[in-house]
Amino acid sequence: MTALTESDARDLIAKVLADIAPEVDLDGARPDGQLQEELGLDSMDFLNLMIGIHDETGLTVPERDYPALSTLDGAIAYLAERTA
Amino acid sequence: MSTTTYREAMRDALAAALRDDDRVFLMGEDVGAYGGCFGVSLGLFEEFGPERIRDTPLSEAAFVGAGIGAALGGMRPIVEIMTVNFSLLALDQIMNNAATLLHMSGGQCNVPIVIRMTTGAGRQLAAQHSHSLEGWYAHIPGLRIVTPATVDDARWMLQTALDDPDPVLLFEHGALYGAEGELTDDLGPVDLDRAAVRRSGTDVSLITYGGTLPTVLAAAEELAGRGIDAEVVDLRTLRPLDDEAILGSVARTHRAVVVDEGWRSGSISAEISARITEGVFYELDAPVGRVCSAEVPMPYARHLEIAALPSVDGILQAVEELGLRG
Amino acid sequence: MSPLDPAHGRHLLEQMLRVRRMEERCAELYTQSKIRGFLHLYVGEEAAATGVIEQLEPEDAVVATYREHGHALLKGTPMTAILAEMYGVAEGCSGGRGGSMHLFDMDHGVYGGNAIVGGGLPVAVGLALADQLAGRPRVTACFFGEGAVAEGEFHESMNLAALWDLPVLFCCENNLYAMGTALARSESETDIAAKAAAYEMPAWPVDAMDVVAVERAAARAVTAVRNGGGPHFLELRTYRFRAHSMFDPERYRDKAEVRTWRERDPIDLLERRLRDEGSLDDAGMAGIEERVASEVDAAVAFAEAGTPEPVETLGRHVTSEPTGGGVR
Amino acid sequence: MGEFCMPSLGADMDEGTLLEWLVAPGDPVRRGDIVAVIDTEKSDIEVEVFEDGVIGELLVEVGTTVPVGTPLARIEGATDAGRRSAPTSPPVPAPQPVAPAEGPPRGVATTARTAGRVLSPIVRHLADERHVDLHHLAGTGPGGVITRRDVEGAPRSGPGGVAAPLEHRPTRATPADGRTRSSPYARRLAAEREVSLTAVVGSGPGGAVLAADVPAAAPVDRDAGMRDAIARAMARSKRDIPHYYLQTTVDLGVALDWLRTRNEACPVVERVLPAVLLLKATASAAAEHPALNGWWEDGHRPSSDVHLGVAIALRGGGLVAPGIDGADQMSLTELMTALRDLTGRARAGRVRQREWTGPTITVTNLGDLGVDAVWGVIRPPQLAMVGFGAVHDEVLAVDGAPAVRPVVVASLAADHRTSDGIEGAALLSRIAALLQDPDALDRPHPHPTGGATP
Repeated sequence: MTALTESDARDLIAKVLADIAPEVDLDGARPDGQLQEELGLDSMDFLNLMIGIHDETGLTVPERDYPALSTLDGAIAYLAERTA
Repeated sequence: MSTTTYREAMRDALAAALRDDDRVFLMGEDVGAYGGCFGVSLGLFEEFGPERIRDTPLSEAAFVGAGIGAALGGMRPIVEIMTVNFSLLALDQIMNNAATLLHMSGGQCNVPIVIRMTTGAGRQLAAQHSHSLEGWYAHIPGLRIVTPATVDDARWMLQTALDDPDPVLLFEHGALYGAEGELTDDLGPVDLDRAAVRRSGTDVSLITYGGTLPTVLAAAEELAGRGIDAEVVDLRTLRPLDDEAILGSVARTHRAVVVDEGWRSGSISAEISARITEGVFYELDAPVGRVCSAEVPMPYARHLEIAALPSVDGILQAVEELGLRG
Repeated sequence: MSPLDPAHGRHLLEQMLRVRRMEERCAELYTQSKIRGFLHLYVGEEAAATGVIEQLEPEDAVVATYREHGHALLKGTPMTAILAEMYGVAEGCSGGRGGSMHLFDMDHGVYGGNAIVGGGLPVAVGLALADQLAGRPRVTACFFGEGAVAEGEFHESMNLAALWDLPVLFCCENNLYAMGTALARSESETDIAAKAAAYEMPAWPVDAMDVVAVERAAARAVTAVRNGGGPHFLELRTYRFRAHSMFDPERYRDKAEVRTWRERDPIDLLERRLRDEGSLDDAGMAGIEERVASEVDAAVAFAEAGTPEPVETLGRHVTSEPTGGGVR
Repeated sequence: MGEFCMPSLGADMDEGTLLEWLVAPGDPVRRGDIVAVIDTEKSDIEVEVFEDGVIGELLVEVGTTVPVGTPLARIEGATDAGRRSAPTSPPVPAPQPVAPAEGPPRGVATTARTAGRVLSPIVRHLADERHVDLHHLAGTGPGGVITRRDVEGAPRSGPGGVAAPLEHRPTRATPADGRTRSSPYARRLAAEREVSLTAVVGSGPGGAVLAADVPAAAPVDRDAGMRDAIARAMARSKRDIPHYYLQTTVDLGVALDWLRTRNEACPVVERVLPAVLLLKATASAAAEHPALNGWWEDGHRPSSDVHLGVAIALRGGGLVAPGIDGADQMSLTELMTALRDLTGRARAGRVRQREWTGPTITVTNLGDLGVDAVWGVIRPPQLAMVGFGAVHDEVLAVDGAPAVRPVVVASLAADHRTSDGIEGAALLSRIAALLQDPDALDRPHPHPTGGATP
């Protein structure tokens, strides 16, 4: 697993989301807002995001960690930390 | 190019035809010594004499019929009827003979006659001298109905009409006689099967003929000032209609307003509107609009006559009703 | 009364019989639905057209009415072409477009049956005007019934022809009834010749049950017209034996009146005279009848064998073909 | 020899556009094969054939819009027997103006049905004015055509038989017959650009769509077209279906604990969402309650199979509710896979015909949006809609002591014509019970459990 900088993590999320919800605008989302609300994602989308991250990085995010990924900032930090 | 009036252009056309062909003669009420009710034939009597510039009694049926007979007998008569309202006295001859003889004789009797008459209002001549009945005549198979609207057409349509082996009714709008315009000196015979686009445009087709052409052109200029680019189609010939030109224009602009000094009901404008819907329905972005004369016998009083006739404002409003705003 | 030239007399008789027998056959064919539309028969009036047209030259013009079968035949249109026209087939003299009321034949100067009462007169005036302008010594004979005298076109045409001295011979076939309206019920002045004379043209009445009288009057008039004498007017007093057209219950006249006129049947009159003058015997008469019958038979056979014009060419003859050709 | 016809894919579908042929002449097909893609106002739909045979002549070109019932292709060698042996074909949710007790298989138009669709302008107008549902009106005219008299004599479908006041006509000029007022040129342009006119707001007189109003490309239009479709379906539902409502609060403590454990033990791709438990429980319960599972098509048509509709919100607005056939028979993993696939395709606008028309009961889950409960509007011709709000913690009395438990409010909207409250209550109770035994729920063929009822 390669280490991700915060910038890499953000790009990864953007890339995965592009497949799940092509219309979402990551730049328009508040970084500290609830990801699901900011981007209009539902639980299926969120699960697909997790799957996408797994596919891209091999990283498995356990369900118990989901709260840490509930904001964009949180998700970026989590990914950077977990891949470090 | 030279500047002349519609009246002079028509007179030049008559003189040229009389000079070029011995079979041509002009007959009608006061065409000779008087010089024509509207002065069109002024001077021709002196040049061509009473046999070829032939004053007739007030017998429209007889002298129109005589023109038909003379045409059958090999001549090329030009018959002048003072106004279209008077032509109704000769309607039997025009309809039952001129238009019909060729067909009911199985193609034997063609009638190469040209019948000229004044049409239209605008001169306070009231209800028996002012109507526009050319659309009526255009109903009749066997006739060609032409409506010169420009100086060039006044000068150059007559020869084509005389060359036609069949009857041609030529309607001269009374308000046009004094109109000045540039005459193309050597234009030569006009193709009477073709309408003319007098102004190209992309937003709406204004389709008209004869006396309302200047009104329509003025309306088109006004529209241009409002950012609406109108195309002006001068039909020139009401029968046969140049479908290709009409439908082609509407197919380009997707909107049409027909301007016709005749009454709306059962009019040539109705016919054109029907052909547009038949031919280019799926090109239409708005219902076909019409600007016609009010359905009253033409009144004498100036303001009422103006109110009864197609106007620039009426055309602008019709265009607006198509949903076109500059 | 001086005797008729026998050969000419027999010729006149045969001409009248051709018209009579043709029309009798037409009536029969009408009942068989072979001929449709209106069919106006000339039976009884044959002497009028026969006498006038006998005096015309081949190049002279005839303008007639819807009761014009005889005029066309006498002017030279073949009986075959006339019958074919009534059958509505392409071989008809008007190509099947005209029918009984509109026989046209330019080759023989037949400018048509005009079915608008009075409508042919201005055209005849115009034909004469063309002749005058072109300097042609042609005569235009214009036939019309006395009903036309009530039309404005009659008066306008009389005036114009007289005003311009046009070479036209007006032949008013006065059979006393405009369809069903007796002359006296439609005209304040029943002397039709007098009306014409008021337009300053020579005009006189003629006993048109007597073909010889008609011929004599026509000879005088045609010669005058041809020689620049201006229009002339013959009031040909005649009678229609049959109904106005095939559908006519004839409520407007007595059978006795018809019987009286039939006693002066123009064909009988001439036949009697020729027999009286020793110019015709039974064999001669039989020979005429036989020739006429075979001509009629041949004409009917010709019409029966005619070919209907294809519907595809319906639009023809609305405008002239060289330039137009289509429906205008 | 048979015909493959433009199917009616919903009560509000009068015509469809053939987008794509997936077969060519000469291809053998079996009943159920997907043979074409049809564009409706809602979605591109893959449509299946109902006969065995060989594809013969293709009768309609791609891009053509044709009325429902129009033959699209011939099928050679199709037998009547083959046509009859289609018992598993779901009943036709499409309108059946002339109500045969046993309708023809879906997609095979009959003359009567086609004729019934020929509606004269006066009939449409009258029906609109009088709120007469033409879909349920038998025509007495030639070939079953609905006549003016039929409409005049028909019961009004408004409340109490009294004509409802005329609805406010929106700017979007779409009369009740679904036809948009537009210029002919605009209509033609819209067809060329594959734009639905119903989606376009007109600037012309009376809101007529003019050429300038027709956008250059299609994408924005489907939403509005769908909005209209939803509007019609929901209005029809509220007009025709006498709803009753029940709710219960379900303890999810056991189920969610079970699920957490399960998901931790498996790869991320095999994780199951809580919603899947709710779907499975609903499907299983519905199988046992045919009064609430099936259709109303000229009478009650209960179904023993469960084709579970799932309301899926689309990005940018709009809602579709395609179904998962046999949801009650699936394991949770299978159901999760099916749900993921269906959601993806629905959002891509590629729903299959059977998924569209098949559902026998639908679940709407607004849990992600945090609402407590949802009161659904039944999707005609179905009989019930089960709704779930957000899973949230509540203090419950557990074994006589207060305890904080995760709960969800389950609600039921049901058609009173086919069921009464007691049956509805039984269904909700059953759902709640099933959710207390997740292991059983995960088994492909769950058996009734005697679980506790909250």
